[in-house]
Amino acid sequence: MPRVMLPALLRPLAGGASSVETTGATLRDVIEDLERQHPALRGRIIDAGVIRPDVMVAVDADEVRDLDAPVPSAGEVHILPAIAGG
Amino acid sequence: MVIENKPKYKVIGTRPVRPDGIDKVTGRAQYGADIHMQGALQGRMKRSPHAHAIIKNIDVSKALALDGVKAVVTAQDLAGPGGDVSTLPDAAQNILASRKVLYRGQAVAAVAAINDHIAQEAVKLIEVEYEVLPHVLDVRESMRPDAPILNETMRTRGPNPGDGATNIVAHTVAAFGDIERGFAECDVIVENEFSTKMVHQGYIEPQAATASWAPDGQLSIWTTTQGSFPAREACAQLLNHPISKIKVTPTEIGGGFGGKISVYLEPVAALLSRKTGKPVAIRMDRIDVFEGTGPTPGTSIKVKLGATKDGKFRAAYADMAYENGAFAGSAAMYATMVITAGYEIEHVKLDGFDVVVNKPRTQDYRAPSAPAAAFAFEQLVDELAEKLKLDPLKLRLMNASKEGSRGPMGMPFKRVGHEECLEAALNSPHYNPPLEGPNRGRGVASGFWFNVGLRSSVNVSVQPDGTVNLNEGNTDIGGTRASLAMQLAETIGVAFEDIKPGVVDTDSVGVNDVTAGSRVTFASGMAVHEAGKNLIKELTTRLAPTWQVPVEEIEFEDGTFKTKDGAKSGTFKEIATQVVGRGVGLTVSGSVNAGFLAGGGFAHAIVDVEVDPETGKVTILRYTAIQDAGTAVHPAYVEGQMQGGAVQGIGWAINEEYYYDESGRMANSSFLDYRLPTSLDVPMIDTIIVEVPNPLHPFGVRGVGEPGIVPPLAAIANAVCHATGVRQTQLPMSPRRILETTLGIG
Amino acid sequence: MSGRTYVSAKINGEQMDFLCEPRQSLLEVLRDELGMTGSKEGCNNGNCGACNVIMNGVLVNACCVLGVEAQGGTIVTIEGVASGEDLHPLQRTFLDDAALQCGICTPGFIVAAKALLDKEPDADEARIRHWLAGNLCRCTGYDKIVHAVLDAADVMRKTPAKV
Amino acid sequence: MQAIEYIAPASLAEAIKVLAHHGGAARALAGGTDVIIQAREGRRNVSVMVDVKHIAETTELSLSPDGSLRVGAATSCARIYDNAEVARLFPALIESVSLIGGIQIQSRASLGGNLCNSSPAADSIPTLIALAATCEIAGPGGKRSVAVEDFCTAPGQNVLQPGELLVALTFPAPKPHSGAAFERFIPRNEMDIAVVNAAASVTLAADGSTFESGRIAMGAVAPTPLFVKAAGDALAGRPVSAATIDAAAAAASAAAKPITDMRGSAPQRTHLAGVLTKRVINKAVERARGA
Repeated sequence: MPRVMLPALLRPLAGGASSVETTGATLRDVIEDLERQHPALRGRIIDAGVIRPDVMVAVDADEVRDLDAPVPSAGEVHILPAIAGG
Repeated sequence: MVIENKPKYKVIGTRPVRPDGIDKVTGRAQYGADIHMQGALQGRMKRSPHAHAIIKNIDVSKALALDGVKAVVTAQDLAGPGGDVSTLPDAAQNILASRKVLYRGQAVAAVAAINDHIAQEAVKLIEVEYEVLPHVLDVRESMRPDAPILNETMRTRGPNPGDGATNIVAHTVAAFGDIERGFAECDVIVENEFSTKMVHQGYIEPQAATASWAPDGQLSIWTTTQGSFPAREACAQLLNHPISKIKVTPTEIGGGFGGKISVYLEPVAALLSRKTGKPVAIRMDRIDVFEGTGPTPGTSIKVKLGATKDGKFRAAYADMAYENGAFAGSAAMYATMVITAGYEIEHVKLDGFDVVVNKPRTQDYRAPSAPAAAFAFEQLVDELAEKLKLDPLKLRLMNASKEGSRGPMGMPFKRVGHEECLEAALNSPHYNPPLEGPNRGRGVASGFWFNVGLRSSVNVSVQPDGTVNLNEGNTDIGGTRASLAMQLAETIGVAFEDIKPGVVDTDSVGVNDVTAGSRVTFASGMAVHEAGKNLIKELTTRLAPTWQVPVEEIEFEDGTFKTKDGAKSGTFKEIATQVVGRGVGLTVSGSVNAGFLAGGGFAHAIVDVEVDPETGKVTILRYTAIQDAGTAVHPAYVEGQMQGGAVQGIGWAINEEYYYDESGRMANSSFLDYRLPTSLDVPMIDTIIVEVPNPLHPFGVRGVGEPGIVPPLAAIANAVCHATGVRQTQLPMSPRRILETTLGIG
Repeated sequence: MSGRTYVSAKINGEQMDFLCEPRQSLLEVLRDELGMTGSKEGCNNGNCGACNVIMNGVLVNACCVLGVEAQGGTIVTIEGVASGEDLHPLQRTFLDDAALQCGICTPGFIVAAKALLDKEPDADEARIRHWLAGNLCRCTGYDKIVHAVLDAADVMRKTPAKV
Repeated sequence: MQAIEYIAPASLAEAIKVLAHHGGAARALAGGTDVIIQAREGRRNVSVMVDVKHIAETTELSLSPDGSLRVGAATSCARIYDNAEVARLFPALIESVSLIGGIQIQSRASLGGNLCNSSPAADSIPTLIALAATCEIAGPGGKRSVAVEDFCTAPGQNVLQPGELLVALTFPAPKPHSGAAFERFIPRNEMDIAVVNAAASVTLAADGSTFESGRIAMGAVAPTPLFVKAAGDALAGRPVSAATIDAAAAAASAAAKPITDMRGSAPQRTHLAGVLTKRVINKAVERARGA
């Protein structure tokens, strides 16, 4: 059961939860399940079929942009705001 | 100092002279203001004298009537007939205000004239009628419900948006574990409130842009930017002009440090060029730079840190308010992502408040948000070390983040070098002999910055003599032409001198994100590596018929093509000459999206100071910078980044600040009174490069540009505290401030 | 009364004649009238040294000199520091010692350091730091610049300048 | 910058004529390190610049056999500190002129310019006052002399009338058993405007045990550089001791009427006035004993 860790900004859209248990073997499945559980999150992570440019997603320690990337059943999916630098 | 056995590289790790060097030591290199086009007009911006005011009317008639003036533009021109700047409303207002000015120095109009002197006279003749409003400069004051509101439509992003207008842009919360339980488990708790002032990147070259709008709508822009592609995109949106009709050529750039990402002059020069039919150049002067570009936020940070008596950090809390300047930003959000990154702490809660104030719109500055956060947090670590009677480096080492530690964003770190930096510091020649003498103190501090990846694209073409041209799209500020050419040379097994790198315009290479976030040597390095591999593959394919062997029979190793049986072989240069020579040209490319997270980098500082007890002046006696560079591609240029970051940090710690008068005017907008460190103010900066290869990069590279500025503010504050016995909670630690805190004078 | 004035000066060894307005600084004249953009504008008020030139044998900020004051004088700019293909030892050591990053301050530093070493070939670190305090660099932290000047002094002492 | 006219007279008489003709719109141009910048930044209204560097009287630097010194108003700081004999006899003056801006500024900036710019924080003026220097002024009505302490009248203002030109500064020969010193406090180590500066000149009894007289001056603590007579009086006739010097420093602090601005706070400046006064007196005593 992959667990999705949500940033503070998105928690109100998931009923205040900081993490959500999901089902799915790929990132796409996991996020679709997340959106099924919390429809308010639709469009906030994936938009037009891809990860939004202002969002970064990591599966455990690895950042992932490919929605077909596998997610281990004990994995953690981190949804984070994008960063840049000087 | 090499921590792990790294592969034996031939080019990486050497110190060749940068390809752009000769032009820079002879005065040939062309920077933003050096673009002189035939018949070009000179532009100047008209700026607000008020910190907060409604624009009632702008009368440009007298300016237009002045001999030699060719055009005047205002925000109306930016929107254009039927135009739409709604995609970047804040950027549009920041470039040319239409309704309200939100800070002194905000541009409201621009002129183009036959020379700069006339343009300046014309600016004075533009009459702007203002209704002056009360202003707010302090971040905590601006958060109060009775503060003057900058933007009536603003509501706080975050858990508690509230109903009314506010200056709080966003409230970011990061929470892990159970903060109350965490503090309850602590034997020692330290807490304090810290504040830092707005500071400027202080690049020596003022912004300059030249635009030429051709009758067919082709717009060419030459500008001193950290990102030609983002600049092109911003111009397209602000001018409502197709991106395909805009070409941005990045000039040499005289420093940026994050301050030359946003556009200021480019769209305005373009409008003036369209209006006049001539090229228009606009150059900022130093006051324009201080008042009208993007410094980095002042902050107010309350921190609390608790540990068990054996020194294990258990809980940390921070309430961090960061100025965004006049428009919404995300500096405090960054701060929540870095403030506790250096340590394993189970229970953490962080509140970040991004807040607008009547100051210039802030921008990134080298590891944005991290130095101020470290200034606060690393002083508490120092205080804990004192209370627990532990060595401050060993206390840090005991708690340091490592591979698998959860960072403040919740996800685990990959291989990082924090522990290795701390060990290097502990074993350094600087740290071991104790500091002698009265009024002296030694301080240490750690710092972290992410480094980012993002998108890079390069083109590589083989010349008839077997040498290779490398065209990249990232502005080279600190020597990236060299560091990329070295990575390509390593990949294809040729000498550094056989690669000719160049930075090209936006029409000539695929998309590249900004030169920022310490990303170019990292991410463009990955693109270069990919292009190199593509080049080998293509050469192999072309070589096979020449050698009359199947492609699979050809191997490339150590810079040499050879058949598996060893019968035929040739170096890259020999084969490239043979295959391309007089034959068909060969160009390949490499393009990557290296993502946001590029591995992260840790830096550390050891600093010795002496404080004059009568005048409060802090002298830096000795400074050692320690940093994990992953793999140091060009060690001398890595040292240069560490030394430059250290001295910027010294300036920030001791003297630099935006000093505002009561009217909301920056009173010290010159290099006379905004005190960058001079050569006489700093010692030699010793460096220790730690190399813990980054698993995300083919050569183990980490971004090295940013982390070096994170520790010095706190390290110096810790040193001053040890010299004087007084903890410094406010920056800058100017002589005035030191006298106030040590002798109570003030 | 803003007519243009005729000025004749020896710049980098060549007699040059030009017209300029009295209000134009020497820096503006060099950059805008003569196309010599090696001297840079960082502050335009004498506080950064990016526009340093040697005028009548002494180091000056070209932004603090009127172009008309050059009349009859001699000026050396960064463009005149190398002789043909031979770089000045300072130019060589700035490259070899990685003493530049963005490079905008480099012409000013090289001209200033040349003025020092011409006058005081044995300048030590303290003297170099003092002499260069009027030149701001934001990239390097000065460490490698000071090393480059020390190294150039060493080279110059060992190999007397060609006539 | 507004359009200007540039005139480079070759004689003092011609310069006076030109200045008188243009009145308040004209300004003498020596090193230009203040006036060019002020005109460019619109801080001074100047439409005629009269270059006074081609005049014999304004560019001389001459030391009389008796040790008195005459410095033409347009003589650059670098020419002053490069003169070994002047440096030996007037170390406080050298301390001042070595601190005005960086090397690039010192090669142009002049003593006369620093005085005529009349900044309350000017780095040469306290030294000129402590050394009892006199201004030689020429104008359409002839020549006159003014003591330096009477020259500045307000920030940026002085006693020069339209048409008048500061020609030279003259310094009496240092007395036996005398010494002088100047010190400035700035946040950096160069390139700053003084937070406070101070100069002291002392004459000791032959055995070095008592002060015969002293002159103390300070900058950046009042609208004009300040001659603190009371501080000098606190030295005269007293033994050379920490107590005497502390009393003089206290008198200097008491005389300071500073403001708070971006360069320093009023309490900081009052405190520094005492600290610097003490330091310069001690240094001056050391020099007097060596003289």
